[in-house]
Amino acid sequence: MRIAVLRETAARERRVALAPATVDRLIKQKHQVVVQEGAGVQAFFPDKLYQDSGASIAPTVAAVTAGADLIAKVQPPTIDEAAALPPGAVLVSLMAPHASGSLLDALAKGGVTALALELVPRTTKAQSMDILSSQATIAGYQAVLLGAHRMGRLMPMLTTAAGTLTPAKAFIIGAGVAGLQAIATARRLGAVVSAFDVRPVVKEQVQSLGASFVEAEAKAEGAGGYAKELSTDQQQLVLAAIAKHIKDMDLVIATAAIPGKPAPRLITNEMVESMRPGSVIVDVAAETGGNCEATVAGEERSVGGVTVIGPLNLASTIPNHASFMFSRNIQSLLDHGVKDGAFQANMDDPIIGPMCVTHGGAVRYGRTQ
Amino acid sequence: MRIAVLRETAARERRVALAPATVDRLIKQKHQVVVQEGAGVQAFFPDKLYQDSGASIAPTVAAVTAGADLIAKVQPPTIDEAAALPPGAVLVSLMAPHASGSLLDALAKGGVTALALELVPRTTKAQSMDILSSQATIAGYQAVLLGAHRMGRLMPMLTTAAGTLTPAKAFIIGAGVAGLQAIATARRLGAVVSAFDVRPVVKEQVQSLGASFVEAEAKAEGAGGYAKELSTDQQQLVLAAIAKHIKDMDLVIATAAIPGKPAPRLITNEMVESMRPGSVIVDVAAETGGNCEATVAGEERSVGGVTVIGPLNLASTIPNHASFMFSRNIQSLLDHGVKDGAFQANMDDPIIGPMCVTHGGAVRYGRTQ
Amino acid sequence: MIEALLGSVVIFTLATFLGVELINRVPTTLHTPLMSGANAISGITIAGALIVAGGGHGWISTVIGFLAVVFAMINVVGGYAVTDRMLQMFKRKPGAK
Amino acid sequence: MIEALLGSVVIFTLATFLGVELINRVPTTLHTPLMSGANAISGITIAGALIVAGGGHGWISTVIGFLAVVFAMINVVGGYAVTDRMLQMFKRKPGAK
Amino acid sequence: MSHAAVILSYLIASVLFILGLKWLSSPATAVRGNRVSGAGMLIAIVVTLLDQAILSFEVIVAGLVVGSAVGLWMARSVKMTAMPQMVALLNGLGGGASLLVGGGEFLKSELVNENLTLDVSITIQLSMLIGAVTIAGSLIAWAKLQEVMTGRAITFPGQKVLNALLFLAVVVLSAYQISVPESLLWPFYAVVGISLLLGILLVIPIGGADMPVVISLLNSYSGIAAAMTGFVIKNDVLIIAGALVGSSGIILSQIMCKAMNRSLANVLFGAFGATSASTKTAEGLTARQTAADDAAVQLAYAKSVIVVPGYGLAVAQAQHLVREMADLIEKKGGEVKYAIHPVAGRMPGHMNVLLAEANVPYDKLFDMDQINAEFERTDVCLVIGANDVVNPAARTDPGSPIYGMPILNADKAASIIVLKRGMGAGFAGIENELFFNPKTAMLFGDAKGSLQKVVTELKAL
Amino acid sequence: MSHAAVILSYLIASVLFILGLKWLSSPATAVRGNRVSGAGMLIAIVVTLLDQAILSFEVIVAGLVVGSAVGLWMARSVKMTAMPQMVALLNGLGGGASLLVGGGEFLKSELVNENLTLDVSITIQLSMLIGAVTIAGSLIAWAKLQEVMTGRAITFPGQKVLNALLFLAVVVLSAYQISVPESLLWPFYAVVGISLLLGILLVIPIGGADMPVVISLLNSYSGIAAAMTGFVIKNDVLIIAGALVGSSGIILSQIMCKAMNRSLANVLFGAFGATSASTKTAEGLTARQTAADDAAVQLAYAKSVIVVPGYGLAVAQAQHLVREMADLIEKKGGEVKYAIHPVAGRMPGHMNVLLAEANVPYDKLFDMDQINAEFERTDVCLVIGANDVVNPAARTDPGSPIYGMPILNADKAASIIVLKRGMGAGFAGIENELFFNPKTAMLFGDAKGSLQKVVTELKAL
Ligand SMILES: NC(=O)c1ccc[n+]([C@@H]2O[C@H](COP(=O)([O-])OP(=O)(O)OC[C@H]3O[C@@H](n4cnc5c(N)ncnc54)[C@H](OP(=O)(O)O)[C@@H]3O)[C@@H](O)[C@H]2O)c1
Ligand SMILES: NC(=O)c1ccc[n+]([C@@H]2O[C@H](COP(=O)([O-])OP(=O)(O)OC[C@H]3O[C@@H](n4cnc5c(N)ncnc54)[C@H](OP(=O)(O)O)[C@@H]3O)[C@@H](O)[C@H]2O)c1
Ligand SMILES: NC(=O)c1ccc[n+]([C@@H]2O[C@H](COP(=O)([O-])OP(=O)(O)OC[C@H]3O[C@@H](n4cnc5c(N)ncnc54)[C@H](O)[C@@H]3O)[C@@H](O)[C@H]2O)c1
Ligand SMILES: NC(=O)c1ccc[n+]([C@@H]2O[C@H](COP(=O)([O-])OP(=O)(O)OC[C@H]3O[C@@H](n4cnc5c(N)ncnc54)[C@H](O)[C@@H]3O)[C@@H](O)[C@H]2O)c1
Repeated sequence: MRIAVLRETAARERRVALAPATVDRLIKQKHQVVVQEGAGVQAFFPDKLYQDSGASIAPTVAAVTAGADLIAKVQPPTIDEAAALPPGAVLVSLMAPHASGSLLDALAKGGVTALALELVPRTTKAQSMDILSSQATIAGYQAVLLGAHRMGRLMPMLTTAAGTLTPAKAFIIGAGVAGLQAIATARRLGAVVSAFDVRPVVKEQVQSLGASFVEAEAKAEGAGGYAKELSTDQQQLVLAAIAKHIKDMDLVIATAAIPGKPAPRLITNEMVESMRPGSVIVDVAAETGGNCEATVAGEERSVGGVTVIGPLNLASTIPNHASFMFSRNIQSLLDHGVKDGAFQANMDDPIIGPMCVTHGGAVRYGRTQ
Repeated sequence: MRIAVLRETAARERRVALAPATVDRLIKQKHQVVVQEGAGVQAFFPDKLYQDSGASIAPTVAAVTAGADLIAKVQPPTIDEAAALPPGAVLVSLMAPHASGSLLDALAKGGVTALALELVPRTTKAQSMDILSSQATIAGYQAVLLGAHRMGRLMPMLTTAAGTLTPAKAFIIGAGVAGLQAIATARRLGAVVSAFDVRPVVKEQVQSLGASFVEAEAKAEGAGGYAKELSTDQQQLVLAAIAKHIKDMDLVIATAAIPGKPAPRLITNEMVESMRPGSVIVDVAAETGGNCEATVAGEERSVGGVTVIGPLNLASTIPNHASFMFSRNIQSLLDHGVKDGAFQANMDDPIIGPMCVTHGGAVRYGRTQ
Repeated sequence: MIEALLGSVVIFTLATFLGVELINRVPTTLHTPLMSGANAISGITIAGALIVAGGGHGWISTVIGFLAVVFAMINVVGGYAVTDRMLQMFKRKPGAK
Repeated sequence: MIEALLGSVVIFTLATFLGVELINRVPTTLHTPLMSGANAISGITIAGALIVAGGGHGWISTVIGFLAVVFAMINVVGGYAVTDRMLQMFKRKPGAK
Repeated sequence: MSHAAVILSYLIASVLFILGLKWLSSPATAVRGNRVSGAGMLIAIVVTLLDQAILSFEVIVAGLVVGSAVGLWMARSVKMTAMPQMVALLNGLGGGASLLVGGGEFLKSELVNENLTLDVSITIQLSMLIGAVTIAGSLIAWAKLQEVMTGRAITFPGQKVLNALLFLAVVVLSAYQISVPESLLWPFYAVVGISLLLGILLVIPIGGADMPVVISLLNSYSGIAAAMTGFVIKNDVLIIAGALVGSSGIILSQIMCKAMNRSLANVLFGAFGATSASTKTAEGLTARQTAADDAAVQLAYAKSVIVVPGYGLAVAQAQHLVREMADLIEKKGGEVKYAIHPVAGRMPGHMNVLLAEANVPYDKLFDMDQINAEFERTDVCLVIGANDVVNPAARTDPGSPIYGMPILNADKAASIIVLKRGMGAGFAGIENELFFNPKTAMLFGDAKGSLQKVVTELKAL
Repeated sequence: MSHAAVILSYLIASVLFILGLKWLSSPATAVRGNRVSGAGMLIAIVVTLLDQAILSFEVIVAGLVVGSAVGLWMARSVKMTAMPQMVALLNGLGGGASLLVGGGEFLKSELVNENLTLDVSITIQLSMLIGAVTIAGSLIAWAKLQEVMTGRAITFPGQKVLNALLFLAVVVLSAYQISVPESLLWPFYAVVGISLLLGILLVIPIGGADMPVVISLLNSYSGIAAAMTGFVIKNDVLIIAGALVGSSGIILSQIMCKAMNRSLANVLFGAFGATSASTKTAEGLTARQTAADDAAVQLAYAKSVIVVPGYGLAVAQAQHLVREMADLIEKKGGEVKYAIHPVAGRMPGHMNVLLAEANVPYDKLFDMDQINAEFERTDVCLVIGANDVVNPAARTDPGSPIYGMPILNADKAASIIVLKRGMGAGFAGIENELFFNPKTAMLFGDAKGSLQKVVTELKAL
């Protein structure tokens, strides 16, 4: 099988779909790998490393994709790129399928079998291919570092000759994969950590990381371990609980999300204003609209002394490890899907089926959900 | 006593000399405090807090300093500001005395008694006034956060479904106050930490923080617990030891310094090139020339994939806590020096004497050292 | 006569207390070996059995005595041997300090 | 005669072992009270003293006996009382679980 | 041999028994203890042979040879797993010997028309009663363990009343026999018969799993029987050794009960409607339970230990104790590694966060690929609050939701100890056959409490 | 009272002594233990009075009354700090009683011209010898502790040889007296005299600080003397109680030596050029030393504990053990706080980093201003590897380099325990008078090792 790795062109994207270690493994499995020139440079994988692993380097998209059986990418391809893919090839990348109607049409038209990585089922078996988890891990970690670095104060308690610095209070909203990692990171740095989520199972998980759980009388457990949207009553309860708690916080990491929906609004402007100057809100949900009313995606604002950061593509700011994990996820997907030297796009497969958004010239997304 | 607090005008300076908590205490001790408008805003102390503590707010430098007995500042005043100070007043601030000849002349001419905070003796008794220690504490902490945030990888070890991320290796050069704090912070974040210093007593201190000590056959213990410059032979030994060790490092925090001298050069360009792409060097010594040959003060560069950061005034990037500690240091200095409602500029005092750079119309700096 | 008995009672009492004190805290793994070892000791009836068997008070006594000796001896020899076997697993590791 | 002695020797041996086993691990704070309590027990010589004193074998014996009783009795009464006083510090705290 | 020398030799034998018992109760000295006590026994036997007015040696030698041969053969041939029933059998024989000695002395007195003193009469009756109960009870215990008869508790209405009546009968008959010296033989036979029956009845209502406690108790009885024999033949070594075994046996029974979290009374009588100590599942599989001190001994003597942490360790927040335990094992010469499964816990790197908090050095952490081959060579795998990540169903059961997920090969270790609160399922909500593996022992309880106990025991070893 | 009843009563008294001794060795049961043993003594006395052919009661009653009154008065009036010498005195009297009983029996036999059996002769000699050594030795111990004579070791050349010769003389004289029944009285007096001298000579070369061990050993002797008396008058309760005290006393002496990290031999003979257990400084001040188990008892029974961590804790990397220790104290009902001095350690916040690693909750950390007023109300202040930050010289000595630095008021606590490796100075390089405070006890050793021991002891309590 000929596998192509494209260079990312989207703004802020520093990751690469396959790391040299994975390439190495694929070559050992008798695949061919072609990597676009400089594809890994921003993730600190120079071309040399790919060459050492046995990949060949090609300068242009066309040169890379020519004759490729499988194309690996991080971000969705542009329509142009999509149109250039060889018919019958398999494309593996993020796809933002709910917002990419024309891209899907283009792929379908080109006869490409496209697997959207964000649609990987959240089952135990598929965990090793779960790009959402791996990238959220990095995002949760980096969100805390970012917030800590921007705060007016230190995180840990320090008793010094120049007075005692009290520990920072960190509050994590939404304790999914990113939120839990944020809890762990903030605890490592010495903050007093509390967290909130609407799924009741999360409480024990939060406590298992040594943080306290903020209670609200609201529960919203949806399907597949995900949350669902809150009813208006419950939303009121949640907002009241957060408002009461957030006043006193120095660092807020907001990660609440509902798959396929805009992020729930959980921090109002009033709440932001109730906080002390110098505190920081890192809204990891900025990409899907933000948990905080004051968030502007991609920007860092000061609202009455409170720094509100709406980072985009946080995982990409730790490009090396993010790519390493991304690449390992794809590697597991290939281990699962490749038989007899070719990728089997079996629509009945419980993992591949749901991920496949275009196949056999048709758009499947929307039909299979 | 009338105490004036000026707003800082230097670039990047976000600290303020006195925090509201200290003002509060001074007012209780029957002093008057005048604060320049917006002096604390960047350190997240709005004017309102000062007013609540009983200070009055004045708009201009002239209005603030008029009739002041003591003027507190973080950075050295400009020559203009210096000229405007009331004769006989006491100025307490950083002074960079070795580089501020004309400023000192101006202050002496104006009859100002100037205390240079960087000259505080490093004795046990003076520890509570030691601004070098308090600000170095913050710098050491922030250097690690900065480096971690810029690194291509995570700090801690993580075993995940997408592979095992190995822990980052952090190397701290110079284990003074900032270096020790950097060790502690990097350890908190889960890095494997090693450190190097030329003073032999430091080894035990490094190990007491759970880090390992890199040995070189060089010793350079100077007076007062400070290091001194290395002989050429020793310099060779040190460079060899660092070169051998640094290749494999992901994060280097360089804090080596010798008081009044340019920072020792400990990381050559070759060493930087020997490091992996994605690693980071944070050169805390950038202000005094940098420990690293590749450092450009105030900039962040990429040298063959290695990010070399030469931050300036790191403490000021955590302005709230930095100001809090700075302020507590000055408070202790006043507790020590104020008797009967006035600051006693007693040149025989073991703490005040050495700090005093101008007094009675004359420049003392250089004469007393 | 009663005093001789009382002397024995004193000894019995002291030995009983001693038995209680000797066994303080035994890891579960040792329960069976210890039980077995104690059982071997209780085979001390062999002393009584020998006297009965060797007393030469007629064949009934001798038969009974013979049986008693056999029983007690199985208890003693079997008990010690079996305990020793069980205890083979408590050989110290070489690396221990 | 020798057998009576040997009977006593058996008892002595058992009691000696029992003494060894009884004292296992004593916190330092209890060393003095324990020593004192044991000392009070060794005042059991009082029994011997009483017999000597009350034997009525002439005045020398009686005087010696009297002294022996006084000595032993001081040892006994003083020993118990002083031990009890020392032990007053081992009252449990109320908060303990 | 002079009588004084005999008494002294017996005293030496007694001292050896004392030391033997003492040393037997600690793993480090147990081997020596058993041998020392054996030496004591040898002395006692030799002295007895030399001393007593022993007339016919042939019978005695025959008895000694036969007994030794049979005993040795039994000890050699028994399987390690059949040890408890073996001890039961040996113990029964010891009781039988006491019965025979008591009976023999009685018959001898009848034959030579000797008038027994009161104390000898009483102790003869006691040694017979206790000896008979011991042999009968021990044989039942053996039968239950050997599965010759059902291991379940056998109860019937009025059982306790019957036992009480039988006991009363023995007492009355004995008293009659003692008070009427020129009595007939039938009360003698009756006492023996009823005592045997009593032994049977006392043991049948106790479940098979509790047999070790019963054997220990019967062992204590046989000690007392020996002591009674000592009263009969006025022999100190019998009294001392018998009393030692009598009291230490009871203490040991209590310790055993405590290890099972039950009282002795509950074991002996509670079984009128009792449960066994092992946990049964729907399919009738049985998970073997263990206690902290046992786990500690296993860990202390293991050369290699792999710890498999899971979500339960995080819930219990017992990370610091794990570290402490590992340090102790290493001080004792064992090697401890941690096997981190990629999805252990509830977030990526959950176990790393936890173990970093306890300062476990990174070089002791191994991920699945690095360590999976090592389980086979590992003495003990200690699974702490992990479940799905060691579930063999992932390898073997295509119907399972985790089928195909690579797991840690905990089941390949020589033995496995699992710390959990109960038989609760993990994240995937499925049963785990590892817990029913014959090599696996479950240590139930909150992981923090269990580890605390293990650590305390490790320190005491 | 029938003889059987007497023997039984004595047996009961013996059992009470056994239980008493057992209970005395644990803090929780010690009070009960002492009382139970007292009850045993009462029974023994009453029975003796009722039983024996006691002819003249007047003398006995007078003796009992005088002895009780004096004993009670002594017990009441003695100061708590003078307890060891009090025990020495009482012990000496006990030894004296044995000497008198032995001597009395001997003289009686002379008077009534009774022929003593060999065993009685031997035991009479033994009870006299041991009794005399006990009384003389105890009185010397008392004098040393009471500072009636110097507490220092008194040695002279040939001391050991002299002792050996004297001992030989006693043996020879005793043997002569036993073998020649119609002997004169002078060997009798010589034996007593030499024995007394021996008692004195054995104790004077031992330093005052080691006296408790000596007393415990002499106590063991007086037990053996009592047992010998028991052989003389053929009384089991004397033998049993005496033997119990004899052996437990030796064990206790050994335990005491172990707590001082020395061997018994070293205490008894090493003192020929020995040091005392306390550490002396240049100015002759003495730092009191303590052992881990003692510290543990103090901590276990404290209602409030303040831990003062310092640089030494970081060097020892013992932070996890501190946390564990605190948890144990809290489980026992005490309250633990941490007092963090602003410059403890070697960098700002050093202690915070350390304690955060061990997960000590922030709300237990107090800075100097918050906690300084609380030391006065604190039972135990535990200083771990801190020095300068608790040095009272900062308050009192204007010449000191740290004069004027605010310090933690550790010296205000009711008692202070300091964990250090030795008498090393801190960063400032100056001596610390806190270590010589009479309320302070030093627990020497690496902080990690010391804390480990304290934790182990706390768990056992
Ligand atoms: N790592 C990730 O990123 C991630 C994310 C989401 C889900 N998951 C899933 O989580 C699972 C992780 O497996 P695992 O083996 O770590 O955990 P697990 O399968 O969830 O099992 C945890 C076990 O710990 C026991 N337990 C709970 N609290 C305890 C306590 N206080 N003391 C002692 N035992 C306790 C429970 O049994 P008792 O109730 O009987 O005590 C339970 O069976 C996998 O199925 C994985 O797919 C992982
Ligand atoms: N915090 C800061 O920013 C800073 C910076 C520089 C200097 N200082 C100075 O450092 C000092 C801090 O005071 P401190 O009380 O924390 O420490 P300290 O005065 O330096 O005393 C530490 C003590 O710990 C003992 N020790 C060392 N290793 C040990 C071990 N392994 N186990 C047990 N004990 C051990 C040493 O005594 P032994 O040798 O007898 O064991 C020593 O006396 C102050 O003088 C302060 O001015 C502080
Ligand atoms: N089965 C597996 O092996 C597996 C693999 C990966 C993830 N998961 C699980 O999937 C779940 C989702 O994880 P995710 O990180 O992708 O979630 P996500 O990114 O969709 O959401 C983040 C968190 O926000 C929470 N949230 C939603 N609305 C909220 C509101 N109004 N207020 C507060 N919190 C709100 C959610 O409950 C969730 O915890 C988790 O339980 C995770 O453990 C399972
Ligand atoms: N007495 C007190 O109470 C007190 C108060 C504050 C600081 N101090 C001490 O003062 C000392 C100086 O601290 P600082 O942080 O201000 O020092 P600094 O900023 O002057 O130097 C930082 C470190 O760089 C090291 N260094 C110098 N040349 C080096 C070389 N060639 N290679 C490697 N390392 C080199 C120095 O040894 C020092 O540890 C420390 O020992 C500190 O503990 C003492």
